[in-house]
Amino acid sequence: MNTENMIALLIAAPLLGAVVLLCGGRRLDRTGHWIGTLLAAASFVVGVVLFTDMLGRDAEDRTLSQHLFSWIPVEGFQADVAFQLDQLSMTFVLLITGVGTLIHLYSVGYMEHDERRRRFFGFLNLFLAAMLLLVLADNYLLLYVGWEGVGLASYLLIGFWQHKPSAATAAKKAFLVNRVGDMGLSIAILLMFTTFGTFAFGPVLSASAAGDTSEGKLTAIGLMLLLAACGKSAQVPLQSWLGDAMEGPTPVSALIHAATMVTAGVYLITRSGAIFNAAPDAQLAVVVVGAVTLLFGAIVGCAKDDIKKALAGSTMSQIGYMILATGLGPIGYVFAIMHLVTHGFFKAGLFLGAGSVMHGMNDEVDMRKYGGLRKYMPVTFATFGLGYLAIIGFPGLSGFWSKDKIIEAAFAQGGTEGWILGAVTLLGAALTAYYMTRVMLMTFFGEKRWQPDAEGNAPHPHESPKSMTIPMIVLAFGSVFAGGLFSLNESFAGWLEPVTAFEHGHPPISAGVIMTATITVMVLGIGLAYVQYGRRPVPVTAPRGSLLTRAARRDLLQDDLNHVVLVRGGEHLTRSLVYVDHTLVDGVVNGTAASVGGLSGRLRKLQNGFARSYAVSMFGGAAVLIAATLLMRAV
Amino acid sequence: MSFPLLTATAALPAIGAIATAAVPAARRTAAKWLALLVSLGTLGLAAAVLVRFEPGGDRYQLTESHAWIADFGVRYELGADGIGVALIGLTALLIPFIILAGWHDADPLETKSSRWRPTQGFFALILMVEVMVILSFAATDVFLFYIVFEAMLIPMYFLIGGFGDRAHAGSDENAATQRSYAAVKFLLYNLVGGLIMLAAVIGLYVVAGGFSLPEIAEARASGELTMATNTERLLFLGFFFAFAVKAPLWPLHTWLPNAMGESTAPVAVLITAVVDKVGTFAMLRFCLGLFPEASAWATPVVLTLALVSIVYGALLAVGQRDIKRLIAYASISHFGFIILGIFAMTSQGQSGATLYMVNHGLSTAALMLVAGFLISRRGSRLIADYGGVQKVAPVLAGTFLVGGLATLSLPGLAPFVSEFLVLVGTFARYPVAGIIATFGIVLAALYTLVLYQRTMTGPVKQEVSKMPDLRVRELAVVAPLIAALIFLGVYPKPVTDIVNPAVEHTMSDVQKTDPEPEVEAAK
Amino acid sequence: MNPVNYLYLAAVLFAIGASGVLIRRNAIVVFMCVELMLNACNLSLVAFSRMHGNLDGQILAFFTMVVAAAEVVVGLAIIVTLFRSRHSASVDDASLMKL
Amino acid sequence: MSASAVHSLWTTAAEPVSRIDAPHIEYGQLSPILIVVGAGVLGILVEAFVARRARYHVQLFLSVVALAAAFAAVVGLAVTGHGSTKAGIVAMGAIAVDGPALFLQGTILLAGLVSLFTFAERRLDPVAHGKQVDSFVAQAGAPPGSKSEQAAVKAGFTTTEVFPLALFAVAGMLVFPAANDLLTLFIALEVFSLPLYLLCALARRKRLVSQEAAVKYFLLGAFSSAFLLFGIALLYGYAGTLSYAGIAEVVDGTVTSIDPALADTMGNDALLLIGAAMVLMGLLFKVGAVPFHMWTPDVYQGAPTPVTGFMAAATKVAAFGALLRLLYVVLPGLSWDWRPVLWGVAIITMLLGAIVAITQTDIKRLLAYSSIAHGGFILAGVIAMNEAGISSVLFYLLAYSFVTIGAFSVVTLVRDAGGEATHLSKWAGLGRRSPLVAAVFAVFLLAFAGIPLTSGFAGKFAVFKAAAEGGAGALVVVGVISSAIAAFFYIRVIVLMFFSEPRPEGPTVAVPSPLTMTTIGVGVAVTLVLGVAPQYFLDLANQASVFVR
Repeated sequence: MNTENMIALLIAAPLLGAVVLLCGGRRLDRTGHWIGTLLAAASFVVGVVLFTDMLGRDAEDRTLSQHLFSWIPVEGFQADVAFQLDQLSMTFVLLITGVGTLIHLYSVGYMEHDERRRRFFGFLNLFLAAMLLLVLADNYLLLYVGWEGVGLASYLLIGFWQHKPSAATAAKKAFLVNRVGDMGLSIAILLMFTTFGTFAFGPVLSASAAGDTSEGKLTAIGLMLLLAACGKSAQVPLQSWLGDAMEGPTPVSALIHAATMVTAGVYLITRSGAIFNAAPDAQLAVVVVGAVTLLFGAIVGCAKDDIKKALAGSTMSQIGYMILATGLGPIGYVFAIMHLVTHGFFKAGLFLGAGSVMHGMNDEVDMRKYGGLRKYMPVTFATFGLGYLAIIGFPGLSGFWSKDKIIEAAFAQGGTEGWILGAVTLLGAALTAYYMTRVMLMTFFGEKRWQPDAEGNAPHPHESPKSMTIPMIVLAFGSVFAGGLFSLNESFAGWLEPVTAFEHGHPPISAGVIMTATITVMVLGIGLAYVQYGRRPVPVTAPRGSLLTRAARRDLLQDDLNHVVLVRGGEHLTRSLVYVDHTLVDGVVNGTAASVGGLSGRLRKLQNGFARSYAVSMFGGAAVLIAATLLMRAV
Repeated sequence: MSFPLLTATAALPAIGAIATAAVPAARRTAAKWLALLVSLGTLGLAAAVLVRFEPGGDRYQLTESHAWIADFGVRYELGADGIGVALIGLTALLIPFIILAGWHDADPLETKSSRWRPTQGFFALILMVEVMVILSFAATDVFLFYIVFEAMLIPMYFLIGGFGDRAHAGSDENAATQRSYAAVKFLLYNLVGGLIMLAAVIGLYVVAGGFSLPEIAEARASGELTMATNTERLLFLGFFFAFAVKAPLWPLHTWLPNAMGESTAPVAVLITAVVDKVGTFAMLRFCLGLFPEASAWATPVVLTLALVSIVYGALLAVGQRDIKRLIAYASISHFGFIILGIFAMTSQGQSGATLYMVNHGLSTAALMLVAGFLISRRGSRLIADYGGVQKVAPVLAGTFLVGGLATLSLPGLAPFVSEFLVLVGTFARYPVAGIIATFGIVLAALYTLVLYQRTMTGPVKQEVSKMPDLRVRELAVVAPLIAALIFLGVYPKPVTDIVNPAVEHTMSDVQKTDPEPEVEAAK
Repeated sequence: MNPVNYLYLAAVLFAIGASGVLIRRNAIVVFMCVELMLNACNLSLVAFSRMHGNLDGQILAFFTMVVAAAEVVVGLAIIVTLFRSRHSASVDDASLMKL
Repeated sequence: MSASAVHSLWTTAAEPVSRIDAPHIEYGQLSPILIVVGAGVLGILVEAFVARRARYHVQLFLSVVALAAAFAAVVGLAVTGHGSTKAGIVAMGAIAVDGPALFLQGTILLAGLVSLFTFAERRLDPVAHGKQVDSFVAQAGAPPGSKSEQAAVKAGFTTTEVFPLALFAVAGMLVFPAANDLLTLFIALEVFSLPLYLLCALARRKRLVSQEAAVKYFLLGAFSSAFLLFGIALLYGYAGTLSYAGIAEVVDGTVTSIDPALADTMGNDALLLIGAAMVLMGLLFKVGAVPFHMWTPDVYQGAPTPVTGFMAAATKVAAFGALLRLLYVVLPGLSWDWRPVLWGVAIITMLLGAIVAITQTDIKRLLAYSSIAHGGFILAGVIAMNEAGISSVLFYLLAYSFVTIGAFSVVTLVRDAGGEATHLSKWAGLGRRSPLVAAVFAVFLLAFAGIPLTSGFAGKFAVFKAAAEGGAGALVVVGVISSAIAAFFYIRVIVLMFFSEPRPEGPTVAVPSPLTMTTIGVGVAVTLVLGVAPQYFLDLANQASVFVR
């Protein structure tokens, strides 16, 4: 069959799964999870087939497209349901379906005892479908559909344990913050429509590359896209939801809030590269956001005792790297995506590891209550360790390759900007090394600090079942080798170049120096962490800590700010508005009614029952009548 | 003279209403089935209308014209354009679900005197409303429209005041007063609007000497009929006021929350999903059709009010404690969008607005009816009385969520298409307005999700722990609506095909063309 | 004598009658005041009739007298019943209905 | 008897009179009036000579036949074109037989007929001493609660005089709108007023109130007719004639021969203006226009409800007919003077009627105030000063009179121990106890409120349309506002009937005889027919919208 028509299959498989599982009812409870996993795998298989087919073609005609039907045909407005599969999309497809399948598999074990498991897999499939739609759409509006679709899926999955109020709140928060970002995306689309009369990738990008329109317009569009990216990818100032999102089941955190969905922002900016290239101001904004988040996430990650929140902070920070890279333009896109993929592997691995640990520790998440677990769960330790080495950029592992390139590119920006960015990225690397080492030490080394949980039964850490360990192992492989593979004579860059364009950056200092610098800061970070957490015992209850630490534990107070400004303010606003609506808007009407009533009451007093007063009124009336008639003649 | 299809579509429920009312008191169930069958028959006729209607054909099709009150220059003139057809379809589609959802709402609590037949009355009144609504969508004679526009109020009034929501806060006495307050408020607001419109209708007669919309529009276009600027503006205001009350547009909206809050869920749906559409529809057909210049003149103000409605309605929805009032304010916000789309004077905006009328009908119906089922189980409208429903009644919660997602116009569901079209249409001509409107998107998410979180999630409240999940009848109501929402979200083409030509006609009425994109990118 | 004076007299009588209606309480007296007003009308009618030299006014005056007589019949009947049921002919006492 | 005729007698009286040439009377065209008057006279004879047992039936038969025959006569005249082509002045200038006259006479006769049925209703009041009784006092002379009254009740007396009285009233009303000179106008006024005064006093229950109503009505009526008469005198003084045509000529200044006396009065517009104003006032009193309305609530409340219905409907018709003729035939030349004044009157009438009605607690008073408001609406049509104005007023009167009679006859049905339960609080939950009656009353209320598909709407639309065409747009706006206010209290009653729980000690709804059923039935039928398909009647009104001069 013609490969182009297979694109729809990618989405159809998981979508089918979602429909079947969510509408299927109880009778699927016992088989549902396997159906979901199989369909995810099927999607992956299709992806592989398409991939091999794509490799078979030569670079220029690797872009496939499939037009399903015309979606919203309105005068002067054309929105189609059509897909475009190029190298960029392909990369994502493989990442999403691959990691997705693994995590489905992992969840089979992880969610074994949850009576709502069928629905969980339904949601996971729904997510896959939406995410694939996001990366396969050939126009921004359809992308927007996927964009909100993944938002919905993440909402459903974060809040999966809805009986926990915290989970429900976190889910709502995630959706709302994302909506703010979506507002940006929709405004961007509106701008595109008024500027280009369309929002299909092809014409929009070509037109903006050709400079058909003013830079101001493009800057506006770019900034709006950036806002969208901030929402989805948890970048400052819309990052606050990611930490809470850890309320969701761990596989969800791994798939959605580490590997795939949160990277959608990177995809969006890379995809819209042509626009950003033509709008330097927007690019600058992107870089700034990336840099800020990079540090922000790292600092938060250093302070958290909750293993998942620590990892969440690291995710933020890593995505900060990617966003920063995309902000660098053609010298950055490729590495952004590359880091995205490697990060997908090792961060997913880390999360699964964390999940495995929690699995063994009665869902305890506080690292201060771990310790010395390496003996008890060797596989988890091994895979987690590899992921750890990868993320801190241990030479030779995936993270090393991708991150180092980004640091180079940052320096290559040139001028003070270049130095600043370089410094920031280096600092980020150091922090990464620090907080990841901290996690590692607190979890797997040191003496046991286990505490009995609420029900009072002490934890009996044990290795997780195969269905969980296998995915971890696979991902571990990915986190070890992917980076190196991609960097072999820049195979990855070559692969993406036709889509994103690629040019070599020329840093002011040689690549070797930068590499050594990277490694040194990494070592420093590890050392510091070791001194703090390796050498002396870790207190079970967190010490008060420095001001910065306390702030970092509270996400640098950014959440509190939101709370005060938005939530409190909003509540006051709505309350006062309700009051206004009742007293003012309604009051005016009721007031008129009341006043008419009062007038009536007073007037009816005139009808006092005395015939003579009636006669008076008649007499007066007659007088007035006569007077008026005469007056009319007079004037 | 071909078969008068439109008249038949309106006549069938009329006959059905009389028949239903005539069913003896004891045979309550028979009356219900009769009403349901009639409404389904009407749906069939409406489908026939949709089939017979050729999108490419004349502006008004299936026209009928008979002499009626020559002395007032009034004729019985019916004719459907794309917009009217779409809305007739919506009405005919929703009524059966409303009837089915209200199946037990009018069962007498205790057996009153044998002559008191609330059930028969309830369903007969619903059918009467259907008659009036269908006629108002089909009337091309201004006077005829006015008559049904007003006559509609009476059955509505009795539905609101006579069959209040049994789940209310406080004592029966209190509820009765609340209810009749709501009913009277509804009637007076709309009656005042209607009377002011009456003045304008008379004025129109004095100016134009007749009431046939096509003829007047024709005469205006050809320049035979010219209106003094001020006259036209006054007349426009007279008409617009009535429609703005009906729609409702801020600050004339306060009757809606009361009416929807106090009436049963199906009736609330009838109000917001069906009856109020007449207001927005009439803006599109009469305000723009009869008074193009004045419409253009009023546009800035109208847009402002629409924006206020959008934001204000959403904010108030956030602040509500009562599920149904919350939905009511949400509707106010949505009507803001519709009016925005109409007066943006772009084809995307107006197609979007028309589509919005249909989609909002479906989405509110879904949300409100499920909410009704929820309320009927717990006997309370207060959000605070719920919690953790999702655990005991997952299907109910799921459908409720889908309804909510439709209300916050999630892509993939029908309302998104229309809302986005409205935004595009507005933004193209009034960027600032477009951007302000997009805030509505965020707020919509806020009130919907807050509602869902407070009622459905969290630990299970003791009162709801025994709550049964949706029954077959209820599922039969909700499932088709959700299906429709998804279908029209993925494939709205069937509706847009019908609507587009009509919108182009309207655009030519107001002599506007869409703003051209800055760059003519290679399509 | 200038016929206009008759008119003035008529006007004065009419005013007196009217003020009587407004002032007096006793229904009978009030009614008599009305009669006075009617007679004022008669006077003016006759005066005008003379001025114009045609009889229409005088004819109308005759009719008025008849009408007045008829009114007396009806009026007295009503007032008497009222008096018999209330033992008072004051118009102010008859104020059950008000507001 | 016209003036010129008498004048000739006066001048020629010197010679010996060989023969008196009898006045020429067109009995055919006068037949409606004559039939009714004749029936009235017969009715008196019946009272005198027929045994008490039989009187009721004889009277009822006689009056029904009379009214029906009169109506037939009117129809006959109309179809033979006396309304349009053959319209003319008859009875030597005393009476005009033209479109408006015939239309209004027809309306009055029909209204009289249906309300006569309610006069004759004998099933509502509980049987007293084995005899069915109607809503009229057993013996008007007997003081309330006195021995004589009980005796009269025991003897089963009934006041069958009401039938001839009603007939006389109808006769007067027939003449009133047709009167073509001021003399006839005045006489007609008195002829229909005097019987009404009496009828008001004849309630069987609540007699004190009834008598009070009669006294008030009588005194104020007499007072106003005095004004009317003085106005007539002044007009006569101004124009030297009583005939409409003659006065009109003088007003327009198109008079043929000006003798010196006429010359110096003609110059004196004060006479004209004051006279016109006072005549207007006399008519506005009958119409119940503010500020001459104050009798209306009390009289409507106190009078026996059948009488109230009859009065409210027929009097308004007759009075507005006379007003129309006066303004359109006599004073068109003066319209610049009286139109602004009537504007004011119409506006305050509409508003005050509607506003004060809001706080009423007695259903009959409520309807009284609503009738005041409606008087204002009709005035708006009168002011239009165009043919549409005339026809719309005619149509409105037709529509309104039947709604009114219907509404009041429903009021007669709702009763408790004390007779009719007219206090609004007693009507609570009526819709639950007897849905049909409540529904019928709701129809009438909606018609009053002017909801589409009822006659009230058609009428209101016609009137406002005429007013707008006549350049009185402002009036239309005020009318719209006041109808909005009015809607409020009509709706209040509906709410009361349908949405509030019935009182345990609430009133019962008596099952009436076919008579009242007919009245109500006709009322509903006319209300709906005129609402849904008014065209035929509008055509009638249009054809009838030309006055002869």
